[in-house]
Amino acid sequence: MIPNILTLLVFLPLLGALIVLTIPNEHKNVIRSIAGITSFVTLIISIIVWSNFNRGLSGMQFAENYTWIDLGFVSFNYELGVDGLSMPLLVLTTIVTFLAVVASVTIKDRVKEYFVWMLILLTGMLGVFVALDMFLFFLFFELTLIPMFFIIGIWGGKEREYAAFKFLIYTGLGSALMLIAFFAMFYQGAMASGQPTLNFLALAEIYGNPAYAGMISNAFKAGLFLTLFIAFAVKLPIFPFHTWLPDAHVQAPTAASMILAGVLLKMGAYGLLRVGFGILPDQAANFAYLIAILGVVNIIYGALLALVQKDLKKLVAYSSISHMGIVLLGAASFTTSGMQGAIFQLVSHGFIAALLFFMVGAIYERTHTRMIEELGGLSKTIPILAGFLLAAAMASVGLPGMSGFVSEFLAFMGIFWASPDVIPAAKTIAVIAALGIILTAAYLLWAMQRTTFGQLHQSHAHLEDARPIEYVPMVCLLGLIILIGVYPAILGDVINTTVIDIVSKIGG
Amino acid sequence: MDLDLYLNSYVYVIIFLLLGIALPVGGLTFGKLLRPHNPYPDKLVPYESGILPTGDAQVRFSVAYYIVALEFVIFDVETVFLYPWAVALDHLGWFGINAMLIFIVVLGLGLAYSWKKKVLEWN
Amino acid sequence: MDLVNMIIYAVTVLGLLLGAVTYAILFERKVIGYMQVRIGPNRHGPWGLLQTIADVMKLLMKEDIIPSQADRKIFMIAPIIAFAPAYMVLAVISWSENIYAADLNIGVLYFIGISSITTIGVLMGGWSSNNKYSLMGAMRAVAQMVSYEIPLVLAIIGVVILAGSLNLRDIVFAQQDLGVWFIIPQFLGFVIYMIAAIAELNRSPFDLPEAESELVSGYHTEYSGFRMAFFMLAEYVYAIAIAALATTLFLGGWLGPVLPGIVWFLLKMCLFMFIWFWLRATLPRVRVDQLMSFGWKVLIPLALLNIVITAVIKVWMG
Amino acid sequence: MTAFNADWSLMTPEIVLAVLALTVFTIDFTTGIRGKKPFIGTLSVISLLVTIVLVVIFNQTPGTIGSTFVVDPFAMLFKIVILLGVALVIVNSMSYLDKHDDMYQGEFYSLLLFAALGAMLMVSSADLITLFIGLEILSISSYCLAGFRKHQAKSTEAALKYVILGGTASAFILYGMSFMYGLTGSTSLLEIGAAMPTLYAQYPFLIMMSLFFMVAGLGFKISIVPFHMWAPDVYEGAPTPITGFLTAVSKVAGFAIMIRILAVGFGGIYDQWYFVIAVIAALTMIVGNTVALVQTNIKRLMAYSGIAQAGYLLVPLAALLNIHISLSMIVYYAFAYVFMTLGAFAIISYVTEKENDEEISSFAGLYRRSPFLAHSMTVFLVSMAGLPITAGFVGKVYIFLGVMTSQMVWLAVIMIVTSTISFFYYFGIIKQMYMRAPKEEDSMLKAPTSISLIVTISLIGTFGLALFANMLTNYMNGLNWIIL
Amino acid sequence: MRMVPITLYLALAAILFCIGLYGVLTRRHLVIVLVSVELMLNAVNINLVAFSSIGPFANITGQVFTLFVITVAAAEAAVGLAILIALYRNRKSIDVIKQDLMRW
Repeated sequence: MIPNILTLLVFLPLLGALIVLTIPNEHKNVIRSIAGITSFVTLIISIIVWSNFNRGLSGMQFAENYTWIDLGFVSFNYELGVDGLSMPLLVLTTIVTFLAVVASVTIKDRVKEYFVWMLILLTGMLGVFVALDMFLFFLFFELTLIPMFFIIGIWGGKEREYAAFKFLIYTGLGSALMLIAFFAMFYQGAMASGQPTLNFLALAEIYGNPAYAGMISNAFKAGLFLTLFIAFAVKLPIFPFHTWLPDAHVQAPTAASMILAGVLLKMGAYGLLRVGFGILPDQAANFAYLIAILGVVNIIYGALLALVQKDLKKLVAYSSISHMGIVLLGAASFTTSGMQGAIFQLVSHGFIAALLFFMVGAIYERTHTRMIEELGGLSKTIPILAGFLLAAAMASVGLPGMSGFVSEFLAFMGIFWASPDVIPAAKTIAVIAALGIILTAAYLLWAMQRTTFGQLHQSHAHLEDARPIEYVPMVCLLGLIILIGVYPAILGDVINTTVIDIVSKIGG
Repeated sequence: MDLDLYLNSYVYVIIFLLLGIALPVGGLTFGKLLRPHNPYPDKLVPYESGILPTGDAQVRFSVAYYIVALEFVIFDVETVFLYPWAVALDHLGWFGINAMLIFIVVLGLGLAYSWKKKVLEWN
Repeated sequence: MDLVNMIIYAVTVLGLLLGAVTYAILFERKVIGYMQVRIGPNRHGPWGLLQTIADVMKLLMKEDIIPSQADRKIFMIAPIIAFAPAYMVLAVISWSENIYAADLNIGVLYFIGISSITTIGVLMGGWSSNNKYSLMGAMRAVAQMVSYEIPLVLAIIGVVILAGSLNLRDIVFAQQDLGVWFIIPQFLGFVIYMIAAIAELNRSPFDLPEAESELVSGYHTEYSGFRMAFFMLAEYVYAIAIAALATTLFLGGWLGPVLPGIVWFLLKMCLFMFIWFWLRATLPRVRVDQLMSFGWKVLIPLALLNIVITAVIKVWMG
Repeated sequence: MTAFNADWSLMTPEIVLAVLALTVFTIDFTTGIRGKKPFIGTLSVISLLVTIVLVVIFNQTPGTIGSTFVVDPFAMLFKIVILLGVALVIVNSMSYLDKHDDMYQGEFYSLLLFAALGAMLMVSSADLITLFIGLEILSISSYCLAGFRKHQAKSTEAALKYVILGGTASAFILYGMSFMYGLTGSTSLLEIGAAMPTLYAQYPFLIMMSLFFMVAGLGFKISIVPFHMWAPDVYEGAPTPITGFLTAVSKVAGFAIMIRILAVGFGGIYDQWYFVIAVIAALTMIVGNTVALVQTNIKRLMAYSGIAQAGYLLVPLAALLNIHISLSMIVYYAFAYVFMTLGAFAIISYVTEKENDEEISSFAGLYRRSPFLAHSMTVFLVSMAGLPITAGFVGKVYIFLGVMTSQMVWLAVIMIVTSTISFFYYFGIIKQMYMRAPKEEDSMLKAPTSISLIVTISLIGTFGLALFANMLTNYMNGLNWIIL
Repeated sequence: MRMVPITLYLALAAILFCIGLYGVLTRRHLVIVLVSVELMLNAVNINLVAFSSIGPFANITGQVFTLFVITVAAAEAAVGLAILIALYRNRKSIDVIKQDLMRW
């Protein structure tokens, strides 16, 4: 094993970014290949980590721990580690990013800058998933803002600046809340235990230790959890904090949309699970009902809005909101299967949304329109692209044999069998949520019906079908979707131990 | 006792002040009884060598005046430091000399500077 | 009871002062007359002794004209502001060992501080007249007075160092103790003081502000009658005050053999007055640029040098 | 008399700087008043560097000169910040002065050196008189510098506003000080501090009033709300490097004495006033950040940003923390602040001069015209916004952590929400640089060496302070900051 | 002789200070504004001197302070006037209201 492999993983893209910086602007292909190689190597490393990951352990693996900034009363540490929760997301990140980099061949303008930001973004995202110190986590979390701002703002659509600023401010405010919650948590933890620490695991122990329960009131914990929940809800995004998402997704360039939907949203979910559920499981259980309801609202609300969208990309964006509801639902159930479903959904949606956005991007590149009514009959001119689009939509709907089915199934099962102590009307919720899934099927199928089939638009008669390079993301993503769909254990055995660990904390 | 003397001295000052004001006021009031009072416009015209004055007299002056005023303000205030120092020199000894030498050198530099900037030249 | 005595003293000083000014003017005219081989005033009274009194009477009965364009209030109070300080500074002069009024421990500072107010009176008079000559005269007067105030003040510091006090009486006593008048150890200071004092007083050869060949009558061109008289009075009172100060600082005040202190004091003052009249009769007027640069470039550096030398010697000697 | 046998070597850096400043001044006027004098600029920078070294050498061991002049780590660190800041300002000014023949070069540099001297004196003083003298040396030099482009109406107007309000502020400070003196019979902060608790019990009203006057006056100097109204005007009118000087150096120095007065003089009655400071800090952050949103002039924008930053710097003072921890935060942020602000100002002064336009739009398309400047500016702006991985981020999180542990959550919330709002205007500049086309195509900017030098130093500072923050924080941990 | 109570001096200083502040805030002529600032500083001087001679802890320090205040006031006035002249040359006016090149 390579020592400090996580550090290598996180900072390799940054190194790549530095190398890209030294290359003159003109050598666009060199820049592209370096970026591609960097992200590919990162992917390989993440797979090495994945394969060396000990499935039987619930704790942190590949841990690294150094003191970074010693402030006297507390220190900001450089602490990394992965467990079953972060492991799949880590790999998801590297895969989606690599594919996004590949998909970025369409970027023709200011290539160097673009890839520099892309690689910095990758570092930020990876950092979020491996950081165990609150400060470090926050640092990486914030670090993702800047590249995304640039990518949306420079290479985005017509309303790119507006979207970029909206993204920046919304998620910035979210992070602000997060920081408040983090430090309040730190302070109370330090007061109670006498050990000032910013480490997630140490804090989880302090907050879970009944000896300190007297010092840490339930009301405080409840407030803390709600703050954290709102903070991550912005990123996730949860109704009513979601309004930045459609703008950002629609305006972002294809690759950025892939990453946004594929990874950035997962950071919110990850944070919620890692901090909210990980440190304050009892509060999570207390609020499970609320979370579940919000999850249902997300599903239905996202689906309803998706139903009325005329813009295909917006439709996909709203479908993301809808699908994130499933994550909430699964997590809120506090059953092993529900939690598994949530994590499955994170990964699965990461791939599906990435594929969907890629397809929409690829079609837009050819037809120069995203309006559903202006598209139509694409299967006649570009059958392959249309086929993949359809496949992605099917995956999104939750067709059996694809990853979406597995995750939705697990999540619904979880919520259905949720303990009535945790969620009183679990079955009703499950039923309503299931209705949402029907809505999902409705809008996606309807949209597909109008785009891939139907009347071919005159100007779209002669379009170029998939280019070789485009097969890479398409095939990889679809392959992964199907792989998880038919062989869920590949994911399941990584996450199981951790999931059981989380769920057991509240005795569920 | 000391304080009495001290305050008495200032009573003197006030008496002198009042007298200094009373004399001109009194003189002028008394003079009113004696002097004629017969103004007419031509008499009240400002004197300008016998011809009618042109323009307002309260014009702006050459900037040199301002600069002299500024220089004066600075130097005059610097002397404020020299007086207490001069009185206390007995107690200060060489320390005082050194301190004031520094002060005077800086002051002298300032003077040299304004000299060089031709502030001290009159047009 | 005290207060009555004080007032009596002050009134006496004022009366004597007016008399002194009256005859100082006559003295000046006579001195200059003889120097120019003229007789000077000789019609009123024997030897012209009533000449000035006649002048004052005349001025008293002259019409008081306030120009229509003048700034009335300022125009009216300007002479008062010019006169009062010149008279006030006399409060601290100790005429002899026993004849003195205010025994201020900051006498020198008081003198310098109050006497500068005269400048403001001059400026107010010149400005409020709304006359070009007046204004020019006032500006010149002010520029000159402020420029020479610095060497004047700096020159006195030498004396203060030697005496170790700002009290005018203590300064005289210090000269008594030292056994020598400060004019000897402070000769450089004395010279600077004399030159600066003449310029302060706007007296010849530094009488540019009222150079009659250029500016009619300077800042009080528009003044007539008794108001003008007060400007004149202020000038002479100020001259007397400066002479008194010089006497105290450099010539040992009332010190002197045989004769009573006050006589010595007055004699020394008369000497200064005489020197000023003498200079007026002999020296031509300097040019304005010479005047300014002389003050700043020669007198101030010299005065600073004088301070340094004096201080070093004083500390050296213990 | 302690002044006679005091250990004057403690003052070596100040004395040396004074001598060097006077030397620079003398060389300047003996070589003729006008003309370009790059060597004087170089000499000034060298003087400052020499002084920094001397500060490091001579201020290591704490000591006092007759309880008026103290040398302690607090003073030392602030001196280093100040001197570093002034050195950067001078380097920045060198290229600025090159383009403006109407400015006297030598005077400019010597005034800056005197200002640095005043600031040094100020942060080392433990006596109201010394403190006031230092403050005024700094202020008066600043007034002159603000109006240095005397043929430009804006510059003189700025200077005049500065003089009048600065003078008023001085009067406020002095009025407060006069009561402190009157009630304690001493101008020594140490003695005032010792007497404070009993004094407060006797005359609570007078003490609070004098505190109010001092805070108001010092608040003027460091432009905290509601005493900030002068700042934007002055900053806009002043020559750009001087704007940098005022926002960075002058403000940091003002902070230092405010802290000294509050901590040493009024430390005993901390409970009585911390809340006022907290409210002021909150207002400062809110007003600074929100009004900055509507600015179109880059210098005004930076002025409001500076006001907001002053609010952040004020926060640790208001938080009920151990004074040593508060000071660590303030010093850390001061370092970060100086680097990022002066780096930004170097670029601002260069770009606005080139464009002859101080609107934000003059930055349009900078990425194409000078990638280096655009990227560096981005770093500085990001740092000011408090985003990773910059010194501003670490500093802000540090302060934030502190204020959270003091349980003034409302203040923390205001701090972080307003800094999120600040993204709007900081990224607005970034938007201009990267997302807007330059006014004329192919108008490449070639930054002169001096600008590149400052920018590089500031970049190193901004990143270095973040990545190797430990070097500074380890030093600061357990320091005995202030001689109490 | 009876002493003048210190409160009277303080009241005088306070009044002067307020007059000065009022002048700074309301007067339009810049010279008067500068003079008002000086007035405020002089109020401080009165305070200091009063405390120095009849304050609860009377000592000489206050007078020393006063000297410094006077000096600084002079320097400030000098700089202020110099700037005023420069401004007048640029704008041909020293009216506060007209100094409005910069507004927020």
